[in-house]
Amino acid sequence: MSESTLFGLTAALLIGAGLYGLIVNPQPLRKILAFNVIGSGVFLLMGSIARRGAAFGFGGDPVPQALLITGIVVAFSATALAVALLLRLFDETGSVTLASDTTPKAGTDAAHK
Amino acid sequence: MPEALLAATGFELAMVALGLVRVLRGPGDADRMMAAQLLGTGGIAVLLLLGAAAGADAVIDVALTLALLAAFASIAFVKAAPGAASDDRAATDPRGDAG
Amino acid sequence: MSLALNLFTIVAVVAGAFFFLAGTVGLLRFPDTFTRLHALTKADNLGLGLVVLGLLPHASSLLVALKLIFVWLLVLLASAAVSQLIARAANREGPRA
Amino acid sequence: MIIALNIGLAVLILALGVWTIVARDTFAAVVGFIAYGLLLTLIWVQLHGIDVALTEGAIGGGLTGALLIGAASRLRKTESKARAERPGALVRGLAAVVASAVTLALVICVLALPDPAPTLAPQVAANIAVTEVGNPITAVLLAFRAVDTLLEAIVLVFALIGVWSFAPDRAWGGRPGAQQHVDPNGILAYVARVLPPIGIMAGLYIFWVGADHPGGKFQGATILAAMWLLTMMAGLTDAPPISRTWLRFGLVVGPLAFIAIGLAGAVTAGALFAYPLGYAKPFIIAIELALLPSLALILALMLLGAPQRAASQ
Repeated sequence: MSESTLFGLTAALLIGAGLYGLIVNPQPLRKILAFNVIGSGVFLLMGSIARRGAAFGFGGDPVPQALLITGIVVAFSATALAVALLLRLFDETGSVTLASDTTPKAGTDAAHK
Repeated sequence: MPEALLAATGFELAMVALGLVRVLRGPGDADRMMAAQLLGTGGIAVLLLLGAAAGADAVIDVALTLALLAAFASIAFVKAAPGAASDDRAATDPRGDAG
Repeated sequence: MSLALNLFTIVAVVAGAFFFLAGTVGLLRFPDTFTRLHALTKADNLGLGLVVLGLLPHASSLLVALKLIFVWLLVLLASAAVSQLIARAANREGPRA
Repeated sequence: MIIALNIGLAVLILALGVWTIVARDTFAAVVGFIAYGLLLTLIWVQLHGIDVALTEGAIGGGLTGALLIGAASRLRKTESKARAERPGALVRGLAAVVASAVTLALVICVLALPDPAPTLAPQVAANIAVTEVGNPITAVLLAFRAVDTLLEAIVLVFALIGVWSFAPDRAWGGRPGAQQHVDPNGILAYVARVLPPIGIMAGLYIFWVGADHPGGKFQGATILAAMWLLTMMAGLTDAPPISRTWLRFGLVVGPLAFIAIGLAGAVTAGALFAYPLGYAKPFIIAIELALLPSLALILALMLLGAPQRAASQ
């Protein structure tokens, strides 16, 4: 098995694990972590596909590799934004629960939270 | 020669994997952070060996980056740990100077 | 000459691997936070130092060799500082078994 | 031998990924995620993406780790309450089914990938000489797909504005992060004095070699940002109030220079984001030089978060 297939399959499993965590973990910070696991799985899948495109002395297709670099930086900025939102929610309410979203009134609240 | 280096890489990687058990077991935050620090150093060793086995000099730059940022997460941990604000007193405290 | 250098590399890398083993065993088996920290920082940096030493003869240029040494010095600085800071944090938290 | 090594890496990263999801303690999960970033860096090296490995090592292990550790420590009190909200067995079972289905679909896709794989490598190899840079990734980022890179820089600026917008009214325009009280003769202050000069040199080096070897502005800027943050965490410098003009200028100088050179291409080279023949490399370096301080400022300020103190404090 080539390393691109091996890590491609690894990526598929990581995406699955991250998706499960995103749905099941009630804490927002854990959801952010799970989302990062999904994200890195997607990156890894793209990287393994890039590796298959190795040619002309390049170790992999440089176009997806370059896009991966921008992707990793943007993923960090999205994580920072989510964490900032979460910390503000904590400062404001003293809790970070998402549970109140199930009641109708708080549900409308959630839209601008 | 590359085969021997790859064998050493595999061994280091196994050590890194064993060190992970400490991340899982804890029990304190400091223990987990410590294990992450060991992983950082072990990871740098793995990188250097991999780079030497493959003859890729650019891998050393990756190791350099990791070495520069190795302390970063740990310092963030120390600053964020409860009671971190009392750090300036800890230095004059005889207990704090013991190290 | 090349054989002697290869032998040197293997000896140094294996010695480095031994110190990594020692550090890992210490991290896993020592009874409390501070002893674990001790095992980790001593063995670990010696381990990386020996690996770097072993790889030096195979560096393709002087710059690469200097970078290898530089990586080790950076890790030494970082882990010396961090281990002290972690020990202080553990001191506040109280050592755990 | 190398296959066994790769399988070991795959098994380890899967174990860490699962640990990040299932760990009881959030802090433990975050430390697991830092180790996960380290392994991912090793895997990128194995996939021959040294540029990607550099980025992942700098951002995934360093900055994201510090960000999440800070957040996990602050939110620790909320944990036991949130744990009680764990969904029931039905939801968990459904989630497992959905996640397994997605994984299965992806596995089938991975195994069914076309052979030989489609690749843009020939086009890059054919045209890289025109750009005069030696690193194909840099050629893609700043010549062939320059619009993507520009939009990414703009996304980063917007994300920072988003982070800032979470500031309470009284702190608007003020300093982000808490004030640091650190012993000026302590070990942390010592590291923060010794490491940054070395780190700035290394960051500029990584930035500079990016034209011909793995490296570049993103990786260099991350290291520079980390060094600046280090001096702040050690209390040697304070975070600047976000209303400062120099700061705002520094944030946008990179994207603005990028747009200006891109528009100039319409006049001098006949197309947006095209470079006049023979002058590609100077323009590429000019854009990278302008982006470097912007990216470093943005990354550092994003990690610091929303302003918390009024500017006068």
